[in-house]
Amino acid sequence: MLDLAISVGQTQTPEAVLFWVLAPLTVAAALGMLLVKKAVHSAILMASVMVNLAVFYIAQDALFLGIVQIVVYTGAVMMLFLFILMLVGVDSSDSLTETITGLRPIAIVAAVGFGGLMVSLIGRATLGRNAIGLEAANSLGNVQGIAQLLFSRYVWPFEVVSALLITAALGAMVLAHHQSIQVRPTQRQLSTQRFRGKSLANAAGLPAPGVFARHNAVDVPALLPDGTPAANSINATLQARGDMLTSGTFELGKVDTSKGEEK
Amino acid sequence: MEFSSPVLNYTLLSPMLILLGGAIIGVLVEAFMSKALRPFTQLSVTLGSLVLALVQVWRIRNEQSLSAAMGSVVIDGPAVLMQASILIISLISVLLIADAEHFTPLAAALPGSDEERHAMQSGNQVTEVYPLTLFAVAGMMLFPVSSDLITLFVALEVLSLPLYLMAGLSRRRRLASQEAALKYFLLGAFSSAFFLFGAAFLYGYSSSITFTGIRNAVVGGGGNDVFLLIGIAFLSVGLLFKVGAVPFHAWSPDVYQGAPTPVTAFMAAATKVAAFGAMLRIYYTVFANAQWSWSPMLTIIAIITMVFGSLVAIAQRDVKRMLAYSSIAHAGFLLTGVIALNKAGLEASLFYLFAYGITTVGAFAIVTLVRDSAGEVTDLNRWKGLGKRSPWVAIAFATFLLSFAGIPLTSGFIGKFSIFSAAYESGARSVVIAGVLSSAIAAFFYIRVIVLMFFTDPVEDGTSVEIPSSLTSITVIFSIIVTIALGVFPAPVLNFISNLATFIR
Amino acid sequence: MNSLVLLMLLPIIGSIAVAATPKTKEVLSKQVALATSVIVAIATIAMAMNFQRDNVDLQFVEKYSWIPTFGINFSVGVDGLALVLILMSTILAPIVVLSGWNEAHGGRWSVKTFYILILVLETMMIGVFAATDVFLFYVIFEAMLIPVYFLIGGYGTGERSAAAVKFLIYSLFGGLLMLASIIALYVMSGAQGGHTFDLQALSQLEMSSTTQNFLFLGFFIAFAIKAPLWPLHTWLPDAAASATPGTSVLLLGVLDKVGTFGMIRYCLTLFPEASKTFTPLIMVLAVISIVYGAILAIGQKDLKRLIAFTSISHFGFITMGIFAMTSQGHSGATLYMFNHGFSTAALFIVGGWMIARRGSSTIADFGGLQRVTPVMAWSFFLAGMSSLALPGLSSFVSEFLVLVGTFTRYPVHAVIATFGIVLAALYILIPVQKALHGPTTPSNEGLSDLNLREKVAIAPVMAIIIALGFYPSPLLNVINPASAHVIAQMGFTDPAPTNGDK
Amino acid sequence: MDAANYLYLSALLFTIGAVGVVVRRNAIVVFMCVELMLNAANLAFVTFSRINGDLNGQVVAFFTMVVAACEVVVGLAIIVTIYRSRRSASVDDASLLKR
Amino acid sequence: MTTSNSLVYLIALPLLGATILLLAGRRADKWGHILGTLMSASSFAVGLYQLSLMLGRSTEERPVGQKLFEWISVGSFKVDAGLLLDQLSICFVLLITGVGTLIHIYSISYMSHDKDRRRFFAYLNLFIAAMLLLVLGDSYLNLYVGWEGVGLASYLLIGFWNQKPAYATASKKAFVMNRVGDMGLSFAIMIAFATVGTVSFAGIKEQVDQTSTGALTAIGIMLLVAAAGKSAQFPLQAWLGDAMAGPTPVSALIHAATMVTAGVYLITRSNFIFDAAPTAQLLVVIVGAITLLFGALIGTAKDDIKKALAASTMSQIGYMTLAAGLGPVGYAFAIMHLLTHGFFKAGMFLGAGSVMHGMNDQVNMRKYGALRKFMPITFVTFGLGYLAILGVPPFAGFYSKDMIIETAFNAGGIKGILLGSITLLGAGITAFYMTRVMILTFTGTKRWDEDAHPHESPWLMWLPMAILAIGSVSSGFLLSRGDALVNWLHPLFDHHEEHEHHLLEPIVVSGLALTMVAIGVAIAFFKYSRQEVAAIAPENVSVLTKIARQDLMQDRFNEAVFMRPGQQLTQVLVKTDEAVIDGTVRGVGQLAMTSSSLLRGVQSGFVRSYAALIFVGAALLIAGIWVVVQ
Repeated sequence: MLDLAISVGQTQTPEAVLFWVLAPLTVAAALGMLLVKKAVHSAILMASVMVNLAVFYIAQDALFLGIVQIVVYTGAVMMLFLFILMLVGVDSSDSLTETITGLRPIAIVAAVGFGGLMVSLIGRATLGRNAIGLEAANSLGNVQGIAQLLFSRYVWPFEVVSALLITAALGAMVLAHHQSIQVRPTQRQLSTQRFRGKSLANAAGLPAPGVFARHNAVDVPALLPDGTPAANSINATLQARGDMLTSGTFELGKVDTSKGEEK
Repeated sequence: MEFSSPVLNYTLLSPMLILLGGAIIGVLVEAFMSKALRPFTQLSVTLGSLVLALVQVWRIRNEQSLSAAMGSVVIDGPAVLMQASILIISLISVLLIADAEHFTPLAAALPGSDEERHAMQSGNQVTEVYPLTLFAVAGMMLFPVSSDLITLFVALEVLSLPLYLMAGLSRRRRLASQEAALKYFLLGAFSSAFFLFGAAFLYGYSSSITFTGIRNAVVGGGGNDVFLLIGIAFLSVGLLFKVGAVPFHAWSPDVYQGAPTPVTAFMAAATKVAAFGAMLRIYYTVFANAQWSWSPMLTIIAIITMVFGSLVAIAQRDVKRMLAYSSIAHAGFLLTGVIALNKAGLEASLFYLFAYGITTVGAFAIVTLVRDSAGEVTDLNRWKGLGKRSPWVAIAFATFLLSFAGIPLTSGFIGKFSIFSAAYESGARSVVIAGVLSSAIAAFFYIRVIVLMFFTDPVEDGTSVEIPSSLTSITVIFSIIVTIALGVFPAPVLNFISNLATFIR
Repeated sequence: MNSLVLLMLLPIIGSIAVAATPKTKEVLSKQVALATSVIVAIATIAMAMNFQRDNVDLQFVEKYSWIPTFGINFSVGVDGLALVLILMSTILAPIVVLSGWNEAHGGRWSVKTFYILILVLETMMIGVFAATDVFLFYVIFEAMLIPVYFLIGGYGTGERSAAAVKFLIYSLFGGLLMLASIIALYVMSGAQGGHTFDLQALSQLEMSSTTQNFLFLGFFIAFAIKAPLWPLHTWLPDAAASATPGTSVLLLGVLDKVGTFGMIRYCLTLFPEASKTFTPLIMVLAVISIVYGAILAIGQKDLKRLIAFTSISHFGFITMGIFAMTSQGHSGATLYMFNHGFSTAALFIVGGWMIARRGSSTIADFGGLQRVTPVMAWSFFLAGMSSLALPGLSSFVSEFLVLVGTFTRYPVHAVIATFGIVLAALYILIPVQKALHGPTTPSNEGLSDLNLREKVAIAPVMAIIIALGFYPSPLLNVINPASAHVIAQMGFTDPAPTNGDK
Repeated sequence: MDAANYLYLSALLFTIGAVGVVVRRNAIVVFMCVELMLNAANLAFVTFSRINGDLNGQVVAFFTMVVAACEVVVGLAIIVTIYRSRRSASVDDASLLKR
Repeated sequence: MTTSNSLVYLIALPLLGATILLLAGRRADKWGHILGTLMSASSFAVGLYQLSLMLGRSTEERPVGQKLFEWISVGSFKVDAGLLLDQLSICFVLLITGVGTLIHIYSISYMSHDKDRRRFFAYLNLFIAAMLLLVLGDSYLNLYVGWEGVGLASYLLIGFWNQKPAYATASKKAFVMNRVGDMGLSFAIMIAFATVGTVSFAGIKEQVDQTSTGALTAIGIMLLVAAAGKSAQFPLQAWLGDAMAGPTPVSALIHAATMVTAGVYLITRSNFIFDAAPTAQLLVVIVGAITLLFGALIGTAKDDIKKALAASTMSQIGYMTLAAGLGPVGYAFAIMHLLTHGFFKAGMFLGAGSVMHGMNDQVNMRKYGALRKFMPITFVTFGLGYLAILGVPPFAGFYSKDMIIETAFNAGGIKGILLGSITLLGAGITAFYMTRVMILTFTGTKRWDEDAHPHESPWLMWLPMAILAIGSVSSGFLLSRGDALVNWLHPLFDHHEEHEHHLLEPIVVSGLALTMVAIGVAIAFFKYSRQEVAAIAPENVSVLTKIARQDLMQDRFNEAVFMRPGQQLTQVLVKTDEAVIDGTVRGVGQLAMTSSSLLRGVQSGFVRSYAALIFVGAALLIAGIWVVVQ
């Protein structure tokens, strides 16, 4: 057993209490991340894990990190997650049934093996030296100590990280930024265009899908007064994808009931 | 505590600084320059930075320093060699990247949308790839010269992030390209988590995050080695992931296939140099005295990697995937250089990395040339009769394949020979034998492609070979020359490497 | 001109010249190639004249530093053994060019390419026998595969690409095993006084018998694949059946000799103890090859496959002679290599003409050629007689020497091998009867006899076959000292006459 | 209070994170699990920092956070791009490239 | 030993002829036959010249040698291309060149209608050269060259009309069976070199005393195998009957007078070995005895005139072999019978050729009959040969065959009686079948085919027949007069056991022999002359006859024991090579392909399974550490 009890007095018992209260909560929250269906719930649980960790950091004399963990990590990074989740659809939920054959047993076996072995190994580890504690290192203050290292010893990686930040920004731009390649016509122009066209048939707007048909799904074309389908009532994308139904089956009086709802 | 202001040796850091500077100029160009001027400017800036950095590397070739950046960077012979290799490989890769045909004009546009079509017609280019490339190169340059865990980790990310992005920028088959980016990114992050976790345990073991400190702890002993072992294992996972060793290889075929071919070339060649460079440094200096612990692990992984890569490549139907598996197999061969743990092994690995990198870029350069109306044709069945249609391209590709297969008079052979003999010298015979056998398996699929190109009649399906642009030609011709020259007269390069290949600690 | 390096350069220069000829002027390419190969042949003969027969040391030695980092030199030199084989190669080359004047036309690529490949191959053929640096040898050994591969796959017939691949994979596999052994040798040399690949120096290495056995196997398997020894032979029939006759000549006549040459030059020299250990096994394999190859030759329906199987039988003889470790066996084996080159060349060349005229290589498709094309038929017959080692023709001397030499030490092996001569009669006479004799079938009626070019091409082969049958001394005088040297180095002496132990 | 307890916790969280990557399908959740693993590593660093009595570990953890933030930006950008193309954030749907 | 520089011309002249004729091609069609004949004749002249020189020297100095050049020299294996002409070889030289020249002359006319006559003469010259090399070589290896050379010539000549598949097959059969014998010769040479260290006659002879009987026996047996192959002796006799496919002059020269007797030459030449190896010698006798009867029996049943004569040849050579196996006392008689047989059998073959010439190449004796009147010269010369072979005094056969019978009886003990009886019986059967031939061919009724117009042959053909007939009449007398041949050859043989005990007085033997002959003739006469001969061979004959007609099942035996299993083995091996050996190789390739396809499955395309792979990999590493730490 690793003999690493920090013998620096007062904080000991309170820390143990803190640990034994929060650690199970942390693990539970982490496990919860795996088990909940909705992504947004996972995110909340993740945030709680992070907050708990921040507490642990502070408890371990890493005051600066604890604050950063909450402010930057939980506050900013997790919010980014949530933000994206909203974008993708906050209601989106996973089915928890596994579709890849054999993956779940493998994952469970690996997890139990990995976790178990890790715990067992840590239990066996000895360092051959005593745990020191951060009193000395933090003597001038935790923030000062870190700053000292950060701006002298680790100035090079610190500088290089800036490259990382630029990369991230650049990357986000590349993937998300829409350059306006063509000028979008304004409402006014569109309107003018409608009335100046060859025909006034569409001047009043296009028919909605499903009008006069026996079915009003978006992929069922509207029927014109003469009963023929109106192709332009369907979204161009659907047409392009070939998802438009032939409206024949939905024409008045020609419904093939045997087909039912089937597309 | 007094704050002592940091001292950086800018001369030694200059190659990296030049690249980072070039990248930032590139970003500024992106921001302020008109679209029409960007491609040329970006290319010039990129090539200029690379050349300048290379010159700078040449100038510091005899320098040795442990304290170039407050102990974060070590500059020594191998460092120079690795940086030079990376720069040369990057240079010829950038020449490929310069062909706008490979990149989507607008990454944000939906695949197949009007917007994308318009963007294509407008002749737009994502010139952002240039600064991204420079960032990646800078990261790669830093990776093998890092001398503490922080720098190592930061360098790892600096080289990875741009690559994740670049993988998703393919012009054709956008969905596949985006998928490649996603897979690369997720798995990369996953593996870097392992890497970091391992670093934590090394720190726990040695109470230091510098290589020197860890090395001293390894040499000095004290306590038991559980933390060290865990640290080595997880750190290795991260490194082995980057080099594409089994079972951490799974990303590479998919990413190689999905990414734009110039990016594939770049990452296949340069990343390998960087990752192996770092591995060599770490295993040769930091963990050298714990050889008993990692040597068996690496041996098994090396054997599995070579055999798996060679074997699976046989059944591939896509050129890029096949080259990906070939690269996995080569990762196995390169691991033997790490296992060797002697000077010969280091020299051999450095030679192998350079030779393999150049050949790889050359091979992918050829892949970019075979096209039909919808872009590159990577289906091997449509490479049939290439030798008839455009003999020179086919001959060039065959030369690269023969080099991969390790046929004498190509650089691949000298590489294989030197790396295997180094491994044998260190007593790792099982690896050598496995290497030899899997070379035989590997030869099978290289030859299959040659058969396809030369001995099968062409199918008229619109596949044609683009007349290479002058930039691509430079890449191909340079690669051919290096591949042959290193096979026939490797002595100068070997000597050069031999003089420099000593790690300082 | 006594420089092997210059000799190696000549064909390369020739190939560049061929490359420089315009694509449309095929005849010019051929002429350049022919002229080059003739010049090389003459130069080789001139060199051979300057060879000191009684000197067992390497001669015409040249040494240039190549890759000093690994102690690799570009060093060449010949002893009697190598000289004879180089001589054979360079004499065969013009014959192949001349006899196969039109065989490049059915190929995938231009005629020009064919001759470039042939000439490049010629350089390598000289180099592989002349190399005295193990690394150099290996490099050429492997690099040779490439031109041959393209010659088979590009200009052959039938399943040519499959056959070419089979050939290449087999050879590469063997080559890689050899590479492993070479690496081990290299490493050991480093441990015992400096990295080197010098054959002489490597033969002085000290190693445990286990190591020696393994390394020996690495080399031997590579050579056994090359000189197809049962059961590693299955690539040969396919390759020979698919290659053009000229390519087959170079493949069986020269390239496969590298295998048997390597056994002597490398297996015996580098691993004398292991060679002794494995001799019983190898002798058995050799005998099996002899009988097996012969029986399978009898069973073949395709002319080219048949010739290939006869070669397997012949290579069995050569291997047997080498490992019998008697001067007769050894000299016989070496002489056999030379003679087999020409007798197989004759068979393939004439067989190739027959096939080209008839448009089929199935033996049963021929018939009665003696009546229609007497000169061609006679040439084939004579080649066949040489193959079955008729006394008075060159192969007899070598085959008999091998048998006699083997008998003195391995009587049982020799006796079984001798049954091969009966089988040889069958495998030659059956195709002779089917193809040359019997009634002339209508489809063979219109075949034309050899033209002047073809006669000129085959004449020297026939002349050599007959002349060396009666007067092999010029060659034997060159071979004997080298063979005796090897035998002595191995620590063997010829068994003295036993007088039946009376 | 034994500092090793934090290590156990770290190992558990790391394991849970790794399992999450394997079993969850939503790309964002998968990525969050990666973040969980990074956090676990950070916890280990902080703990070791305390055990070792020097602040280097905390500096590493700090760097990790920065790097993780950058990674998140890039990663989420990629995920969003994929989502826009496919209208799905499930990693299983992105399986064009295989075998 | 005396040396001579002119021996080589004996061989060189016909060889030159062959070379010119073969290389010149059609250009030589007009004069080829003349050149060929001239070459053979001049070789004969050289032979005569050598004989005259030899006669002029003392007994000890009669053998002459000529070293041409060093042929093979490797280590202690040294063989010179050397020639040796001694009392024994000169007999053969003269027989070969003499009879050879006659047959050349005969062939000029016989082959005049064949457009390939030039080629025929080339082959004949080649044969003469090879045969001369065989008898002149001074070592076994030189002999071997000639030995295979005559085999080649024989092959070429048997298959001269190889457009007929059967003929081509016959030539191949002859060559292959000869090769079996040659293999024996190879063995003999190998054993000789391994045990004695040399392969020259002189060298081995010198060391016979120091060599163990076992080794010598082995050499002897192997030589016997060789002799059996070349001389169509049991059990390698089957090819001779088929060899009659060749043009008749060939049958006369090669398959009667010269080449087939090479086995006898070999045994005689190797007398020093056989004398020291009684077991081998005994085997020689046994082989001779069996073949003697074997051939005779076959002869009784053959309707094909040439095959009947071939069977007779086989049987007569059996006599010679038997004689040669009897040791020093028999060698000379073997040679004598060989020479006389050379005359009369060649003469009879030429006669048969003459008959065929007149009968549209009909060979079936049942289609002959009453030819005496139409071909008087042929009848006479053939008849003289007939009388000679029967051993009727004073014709040649009487002298030579009686000597053999006598010597056989004198072999002593049961062996002597047995051998004597066999030879006697053989003489009787010979008389029977030869009489049958005579009767069927020349007497009785015409049973010709309708288009047959028998006529006497031109002079170029009958002249050689006549000369040979003279030989048939006189040679026996000349050779045995004052034991001329025996004394001539005497110095060559070792006579240390000259204790002749006569079991039967010579005159008794002669009487017995003549009685047997008379019986044979009588039976034949009654069977064929008194009864009508069917033009088509009757089918309702005894089993024995049937068997005899099928050459005593020899082909059936070879077919069942060697050919069929051999063919099956070949087929099986071809399939095995394809399926098993190559199959294994292909299987390895297939295995790689299959495992490749299987392993591809790992790459499922799902990023989660890739992550699982990494995770499992890491877990395994941890497990490894755990094991190490334990």
